[in-house]
Amino acid sequence: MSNRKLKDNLTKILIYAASLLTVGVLAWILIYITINGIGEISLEFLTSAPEGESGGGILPIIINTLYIILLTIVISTPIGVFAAIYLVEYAKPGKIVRIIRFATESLAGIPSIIFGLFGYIFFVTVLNLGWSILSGALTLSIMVLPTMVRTTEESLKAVPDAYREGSLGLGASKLRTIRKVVLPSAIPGIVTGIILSIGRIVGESAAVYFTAGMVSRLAKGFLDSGRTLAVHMYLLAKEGISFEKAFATAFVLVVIILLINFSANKIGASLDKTKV
Amino acid sequence: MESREEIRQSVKNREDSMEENKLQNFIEKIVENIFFISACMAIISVAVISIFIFYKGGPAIFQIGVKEFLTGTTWQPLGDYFGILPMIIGSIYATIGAIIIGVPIGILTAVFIAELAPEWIQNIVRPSVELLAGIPSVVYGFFGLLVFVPFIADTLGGAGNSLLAASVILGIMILPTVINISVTSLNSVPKEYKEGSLAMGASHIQTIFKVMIPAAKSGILAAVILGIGRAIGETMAVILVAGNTPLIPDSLTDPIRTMTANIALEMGYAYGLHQEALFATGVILFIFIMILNIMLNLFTNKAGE
Amino acid sequence: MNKTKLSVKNLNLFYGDFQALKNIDLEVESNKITALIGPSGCGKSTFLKTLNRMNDLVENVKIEGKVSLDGEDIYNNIDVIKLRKRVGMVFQKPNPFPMSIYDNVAYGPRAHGIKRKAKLDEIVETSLKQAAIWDEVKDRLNQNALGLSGGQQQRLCIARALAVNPEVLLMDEPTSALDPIATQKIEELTEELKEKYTIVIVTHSMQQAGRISDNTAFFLLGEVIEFSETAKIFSNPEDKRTEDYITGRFG
Amino acid sequence: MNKTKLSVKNLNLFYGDFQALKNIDLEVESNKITALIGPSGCGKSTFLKTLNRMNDLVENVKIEGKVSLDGEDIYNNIDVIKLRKRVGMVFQKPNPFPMSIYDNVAYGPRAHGIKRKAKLDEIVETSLKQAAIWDEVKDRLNQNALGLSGGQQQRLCIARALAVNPEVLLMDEPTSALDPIATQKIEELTEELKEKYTIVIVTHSMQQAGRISDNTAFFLLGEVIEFSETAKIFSNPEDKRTEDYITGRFG
Amino acid sequence: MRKFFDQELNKLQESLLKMGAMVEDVIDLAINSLINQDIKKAGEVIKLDDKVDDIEVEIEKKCLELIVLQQPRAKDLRKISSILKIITDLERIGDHGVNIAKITKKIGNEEFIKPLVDIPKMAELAKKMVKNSINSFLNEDIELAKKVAIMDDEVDDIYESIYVELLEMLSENKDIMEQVTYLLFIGRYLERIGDHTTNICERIIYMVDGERMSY
Amino acid sequence: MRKFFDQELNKLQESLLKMGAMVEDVIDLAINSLINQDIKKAGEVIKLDDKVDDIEVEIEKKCLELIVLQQPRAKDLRKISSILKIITDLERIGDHGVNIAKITKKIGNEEFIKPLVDIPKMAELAKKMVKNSINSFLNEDIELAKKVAIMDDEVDDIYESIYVELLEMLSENKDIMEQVTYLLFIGRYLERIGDHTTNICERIIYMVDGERMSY
Ligand SMILES: Nc1ncnc2c1ncn2[C@@H]1O[C@H](COP(=O)(O)OP(=O)(O)OP(=O)(O)O)[C@@H](O)[C@H]1O
Ligand SMILES: Nc1ncnc2c1ncn2[C@@H]1O[C@H](COP(=O)(O)OP(=O)(O)OP(=O)(O)O)[C@@H](O)[C@H]1O
Ligand SMILES: [Mg+2]
Ligand SMILES: [Mg+2]
Ligand SMILES: O=P([O-])([O-])[O-]
Repeated sequence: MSNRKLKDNLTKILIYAASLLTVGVLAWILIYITINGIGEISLEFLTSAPEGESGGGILPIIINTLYIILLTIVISTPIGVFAAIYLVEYAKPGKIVRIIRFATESLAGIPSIIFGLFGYIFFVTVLNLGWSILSGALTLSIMVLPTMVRTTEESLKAVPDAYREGSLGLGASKLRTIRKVVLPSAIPGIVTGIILSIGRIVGESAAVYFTAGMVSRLAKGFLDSGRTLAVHMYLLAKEGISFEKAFATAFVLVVIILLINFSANKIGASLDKTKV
Repeated sequence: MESREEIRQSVKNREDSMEENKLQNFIEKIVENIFFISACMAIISVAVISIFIFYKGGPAIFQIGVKEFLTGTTWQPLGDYFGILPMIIGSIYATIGAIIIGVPIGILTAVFIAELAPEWIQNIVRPSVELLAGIPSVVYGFFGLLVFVPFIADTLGGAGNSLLAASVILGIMILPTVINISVTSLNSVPKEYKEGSLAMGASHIQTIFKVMIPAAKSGILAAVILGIGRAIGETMAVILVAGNTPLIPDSLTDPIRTMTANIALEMGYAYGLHQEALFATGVILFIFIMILNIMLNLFTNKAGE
Repeated sequence: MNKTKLSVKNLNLFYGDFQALKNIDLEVESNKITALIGPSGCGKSTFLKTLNRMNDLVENVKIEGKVSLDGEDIYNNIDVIKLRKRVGMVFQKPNPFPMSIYDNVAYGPRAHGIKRKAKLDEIVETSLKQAAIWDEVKDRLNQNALGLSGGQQQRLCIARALAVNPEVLLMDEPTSALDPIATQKIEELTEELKEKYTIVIVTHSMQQAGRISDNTAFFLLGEVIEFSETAKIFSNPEDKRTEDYITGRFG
Repeated sequence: MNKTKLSVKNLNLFYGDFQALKNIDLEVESNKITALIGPSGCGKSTFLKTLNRMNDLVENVKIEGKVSLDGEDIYNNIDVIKLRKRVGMVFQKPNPFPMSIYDNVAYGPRAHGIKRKAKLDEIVETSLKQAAIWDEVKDRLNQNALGLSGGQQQRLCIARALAVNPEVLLMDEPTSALDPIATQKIEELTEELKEKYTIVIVTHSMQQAGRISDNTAFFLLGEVIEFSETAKIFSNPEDKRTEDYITGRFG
Repeated sequence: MRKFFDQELNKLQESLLKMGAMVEDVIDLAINSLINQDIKKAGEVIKLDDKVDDIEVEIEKKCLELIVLQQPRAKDLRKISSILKIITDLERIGDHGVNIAKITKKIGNEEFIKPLVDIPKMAELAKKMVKNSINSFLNEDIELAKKVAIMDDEVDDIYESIYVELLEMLSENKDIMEQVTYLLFIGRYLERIGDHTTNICERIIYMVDGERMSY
Repeated sequence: MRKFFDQELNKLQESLLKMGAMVEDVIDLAINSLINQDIKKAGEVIKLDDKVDDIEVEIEKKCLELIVLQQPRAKDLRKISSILKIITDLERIGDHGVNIAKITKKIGNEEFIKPLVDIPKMAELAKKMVKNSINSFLNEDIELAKKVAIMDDEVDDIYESIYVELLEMLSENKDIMEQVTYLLFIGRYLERIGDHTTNICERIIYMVDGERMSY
C-alpha cells in the first residue's frame, strides 16, 4: 500500500516539475523579450520607415504583413471551406477521399522551407510573379490550406448528423441544409481556423523570405516586393544589425500573436449558436 | 367527380414542381462540383510541389551521384563537393535531441493539464501552451541566440552555437505540439474509463498511467510524430543557434548545420549546380517528411478503427 | 378494415451484401398509431426510413419491392422532397436546430417557399399548439431552442415536423432519450395527433407500444413476424417467437 | 429486520450553493437489491456516488451527515481506496477499458498488488463466471473488450467490479444503454448476485425496479419521499407523490 | 396526466355500471315474473342473463387488456382487479336470478301457499344492495359500502324468518311441501345475492384503503 | 429466460395446488362428518375453510404483486388472471363445504331417512373434479379440463335423481320434511361445487387457447 503511495508521489513530483519547466520557459521568453523590447517601442518606431542599416521604424513592414494576411485569407478561406464541405458533406468514403485526406495531411507536414523553395520556383520564377506580396500570399495560401480545411472539417463534423437528418426530413434540399443549418453551426470553427491561419502567416519567415523578398519598404502593390515582420526580425537578428530593434520587433510580434489568440477564443465563443 | 378534379390538380402541381426541381437540381450539381474542385486543391498542391521540387532537385542528385550526394561528408560548393551527410546527420541529431527534451516534458505537462491541475491553474497553463505554439519561430531562435548560446559557451566551452543549443530550442518548440495534441487525446479518453478505474479502488496516478495514457496512446504517438516533423523542418530558429558549420558533430557542443539551414543560408546567392544541389537537399528533406507523414497516417488511421 | 395510408409490399432492403429487411408486407392504417417493436438491430429504424426514403442518404443501399403512399409508389418517379414533406420524421434524440424556437418551426415552411411573415407566424403558432408546447414557449419564441429541456425539445421537433403539414409522422424511438415524465407527455401528444395524422413509431419499450399504439408489428432479423392489433399481439400473439419476445423469454 | 449494510443518516449534499440531497435517511439491507427511482435530476446518481465517495472527484461538493458501511463512517478517517474496493460500481454506459478482456478483469486485482499469474487467472475466471459471461468469452480472453456487444460489455464491467471482491455493488442505470434482451440478462444476473453481494441500483425504469428489487426508495427534488419494500411501494404507497409517480400521474 | 388511461378506466366503469343495472333488472324481472307467475317474463330473465354473461366477458377482456397494455399500478391496479372480481359476483348474482326464474317456471300457475311479502322485500333489498355496491365502487364511498354489509344482515334475518315460517307452515300442512322447498331455495338465492354484494363491498374497501378487510 | 418470474409463477402454482388440496379436504371432511354424523368434525370444516380463505387472500395478493412488479403479458398474464379467477371458485367451493358442515350440525344425531349413497357419490365426484381441474391447470391439459365438464353433467344427473327420489319419499312420508330439505340443500351445494369446477375448466381452456369458450 505505501509502496503504491510512494510511487504515486514520485510520479507526481516529476509531473509538477515538467509543468513548471514548460510554463517557466514560456514566462522566461515573454519576460525576456518584453524587458528588452519594450524600451525601444515608441510611437515613432511604430509609425516610421526603416532607415539605413539600423535606424528607423517598422510601419511599412507592419503594413506589408497586413497585405499578405489579407490576401492569403481571401484566397485560402473559400478554398479551404469549400474543400471541407466537400469532404464532410458530399464525399463518399473511398479512394478519392482518402487521397484528398492524405494530401491535406502531407501538406500540413511539409516544412515551410519547402514551401519557400516551391514558391520560389513556381510563383516567383515559373509564373514570373517575381518576389512579391502575391507570390508570398499564394505560397502561404497553400501552406495554411490544411489548417483551414482541417478546422472547418472538424467543426462541420461536430455538427450533429441529427441536424442534417432533421432538415432533410423536413424536405429541405441538401444545399439548403448546408447553408441554413450546417454552416451556421460551423461558423465558430471556421473563424477559429482563419485566426489560427493569421497567426501562422504572421509568424512565418522561411516561406515568405523566399517568395515575398526582403525589401524593407512599403510594397506598392500586390506585385511589389516587401518583407514582413518575421522576416524583418530574422534579418535583424541574423545579421546582428540591431538587437534592440530585433527585440522591439519580437515584442510587437508577440503582442500581435497574443491579440490573435485572445480574439480567437472570444470571437469563436461569441459565434457559438449551440451555447444558450 | 370532385376527387378526380383534385387528382388532376395535384398531378399538375407535381409537374410544375418537377420543372422547378430540375433547375434546383442543376444548381446543386454545379455547387457540388465547385466544392469538389476546391477539395482537389490539396492534391494539386502536393502534386505540383512534389513535381517541382523533384524536377529542380532530382537531376542534380544524379549529376553529383547518389552515393556522393548522400554519403559525402564534404560540402564545398565552390570546390564542387556536394556531400550532404553532415546536414542529414545534423538534422537527425538535432531532432533526436529535441525529442529527448521535448517529449517527456511535453507528455508529463499534458498529464498535468489534463488530469492534475486544478481548474484555475489549467486556465493559466493551457492558454500559455497555446501561446507557446503561436510565438514565431524566429523569436525562439532569437531567444536561443541571446540566452542559450552564451550560456553554453560559458559553461561548456566552445562557441555556444551548437547541437545542444539547437536541440534545446527545438525541444522547446515542439512542446506545444506534443502538449496540445496529448492533452486533446487525454481529454477525449472517455471519462467512463477514469471513473471505472477509480471506482475499483485504483489510485489516480495508477489510473492515468494504466488506463488513460494507454487509451490515448495513438493520439500521443501522433503528437510525437508531428513534433518530429516540426523539428526536422524548422529553419530560421535553427540557423540562429546551430552554428551552421557543415561538419559531422563529435560532441554536443559542436556546431551543426541542418538540411533546412543548408537551403536557407545559401539559396540567396547560389546558382547553377550549387543551386540545384540545394533543391536536391530539399528533395531529401521532402522524402524524410513524406515518410513521417505516411507513418502518421498509419497511426491516425489505426486510432480511427 | 380502415383506410390504408401506407402500403408496403414485398420489401427487401440490402446494405451492400447484408439483407436488412426481408419480404416485408405491411399496411399502415390512416389515423392510427402503428408501433414497430423488436430486438436491437432487427431493422426497425431501417424500415421506418424506407417510408420517407431517408435511406437514400446511405451508401450502398439497394431496395426492392413497393412502398406506396395513398396508392402511389414512392420509389418510382416521385419527388423525394415532396415525399418528405408529406411524410415527416421525428428522431430518437431531440434535434432542434441551433436557432430560435420560431426559426426552428418556420424552417420547414420556409424551405418550401413560404415567406410571408403573417403566414409563418400563423403556422408557427398552430404547430406549437398542436405539439402542446405553445404555452410553455410563447413568451420566448426568439430564444435559442437548445435552451429547452429534453422533453420540450422533442415536442418542438414534433411541432417542426407538423409545420410542413405532413400526412404521416414517423417517429424513431422518440422518447428513449427522455425521462418518464417527458415520455408521458409525448405519449399523450401522439394520442391526440392521431386524430389528424397517421403515426408510425419505433419503440424499444414494449410498454410504450402497448400504451399508445393501435397496431403493432414485431420485427425479428429483418422480417415482420407478426403484425396485428396491439391488444391481440400483447394478449394473444399468434407466433411463438412473438409470445417469447413480449413475455421476455427471448434469446 | 435484516442486517443493515449501509446506513445513511441525515445526509445533505451541496454542489456549490445548490442543495442536491436533503436530509436523506436510508438503510441498505445486506444481500438485498435496493432500487432508487425518481424523476430525472432528483439526485439518484448523486446519492449513489456518495456511497463510494465518487463525488470526491467533483469540485465544490459539500457533504454533511453520516454514511456508514458496516457501522463505520466512510467520510471520517477512512482510506478512500479501500472503501472503493469494498463498494464497487457499475455505470450507465458499459465502460470496459480499451484492453483485452483478461486485462480488464485483472485490472483491479493488479491495482491492488496481486501479481501472480495463477492467482490472476483464477480471479478472472471466477469473476467472469459470476457475471455469467465466462462461456461467451472464455475462448477469446485476449481479444479487445471493445469488440463485445453492449450487453456483454456491461457484464464484463460487472465481472471487473466483482474481481476486487467487493461487498456492495452500486449500479447507475446499468441497462439504460442496452436493448431489452441484454437488459434481461443483466436483471437476472443481479438476482443471482444478491446472494453474495448487497446491490444498490438506480433505474429510470419503474418496471425494472419492480422486477428486480426488494426495497425501493423514491427520490424527489433531492429528498427521499418514500422508502420501503418494493411490493409495498408499487401496490400501496403511503405518500400521494409516490402514488402519482408510480401510476404515471406526476407533474 | 395519463389521460388516455383514465379515459379507458372511465369507460370500464361505465360498463360496470351498465352491468350492475342489468343485474338489477335481472333480479327485478325474476321477482316480478315470480310474483305475477309470468312464465314468459321468466324466459326473458334467462335471455337477459345471457347478456350479463356477455358483458362480463367483455369487461374482463378489457381489464386484461388494460393490465397488459397500460401497466396500472397501486390504486389503478387495485381498481381494475376489483372490477375483475366484482364482475364475477355480479355474474353470479345474475345466475341466481336465473335460478329464481327457473323455479318460477316450475311453480307455474300453482297458487302460492301464502302471499309473497318477505321474498319481494328481500329482492328489493338485494336490488338496492347491488345498486349501492356499484355506486360505492364508482364513488369510492366506503361508508356506503359498509352500509351494504349491514343491509346484508337484514337480508340474512329475513331469510331466517322465512325459513322458520315456511317450516312451521309445512308442519301444519305437509301438502305444500314442494312449494316450500321452492320458496326456500328462492330465499336461499336471494340470501346468496346479498352475500355476493357483500363480497363486492369488501373489495371496494380493499381497493380504497389498500388493506384487505374481511367482514 | 425470465428465471425469476418463472420461479415466482411456480411458487404461485404450488400455492394453488395446496389450496386445491385443502378444498378437497374441506369437501371430504364435510361429507365424512355428515355420514358419520360427527359434529366435532363439522366444526373442523369451518376452521379448515378459514385457512382456505387465508390462502386465497395470500394468492390473490401474490398475483397482484406479480402483475404490478413483473408485467406479465400474453400467456403469462392469462395464467395469473386465471389463477385469480380460479381461487374465487375454490373459495366458493370451500364455502359450500362449510354450508354442508352447518347442515351436519343441524341434523345432529337424527337418523337418516335413507342410507346416504348418492350424496357421497356426488361428493366423491366433486372432489375428483376439483383435483382434476387443478391438475389440468397445472399441466395445461385441455383434455382433462373437458373431461371435468363432462363429469359435471354426471353430477347434475345425480342431483336430479336425488331430487326426484327425495320428493317421492316425502310424498310417502311427510314427517321427514326437514331432513329432506337439508339433503336437498346438500345436493344443491354439491351441484354448485360441480359448477364451480366447470368454471375453472372454462378458464383453463381460455388460458391455453387464448379464446374465451363457454360450455
Ligand atoms: N448504414 C448501414 N450500413 C450497413 N448496415 C447497416 C446500416 N444501418 C443499419 N445496418 C444494419 O442493419 C440492421 C438493422 O439496423 P436498424 O438500425 O434498422 O436496427 P433497429 O431495429 O433500428 O435497431 P435498434 O433498436 O438498435 O435501433 C442491423 O444489423 C444494422 O447493423
Ligand atoms: N457536478 C455537478 N455540479 C452541479 N450540479 C450538479 C452536478 N451533478 C449533478 N448536479 C445537479 O444535481 C441534481 C441531481 O443530479 P443527479 O445526477 O444526481 O440526478 P439523477 O437523479 O441521477 O438524474 P438522472 O435520472 O437524469 O440521472 C441535478 O439538479 C443536477 O443538475
Ligand atoms: Mg433503431
Ligand atoms: Mg443519474
Ligand atoms: O355461486 P354461489 O353458489 O357461490 O353463490
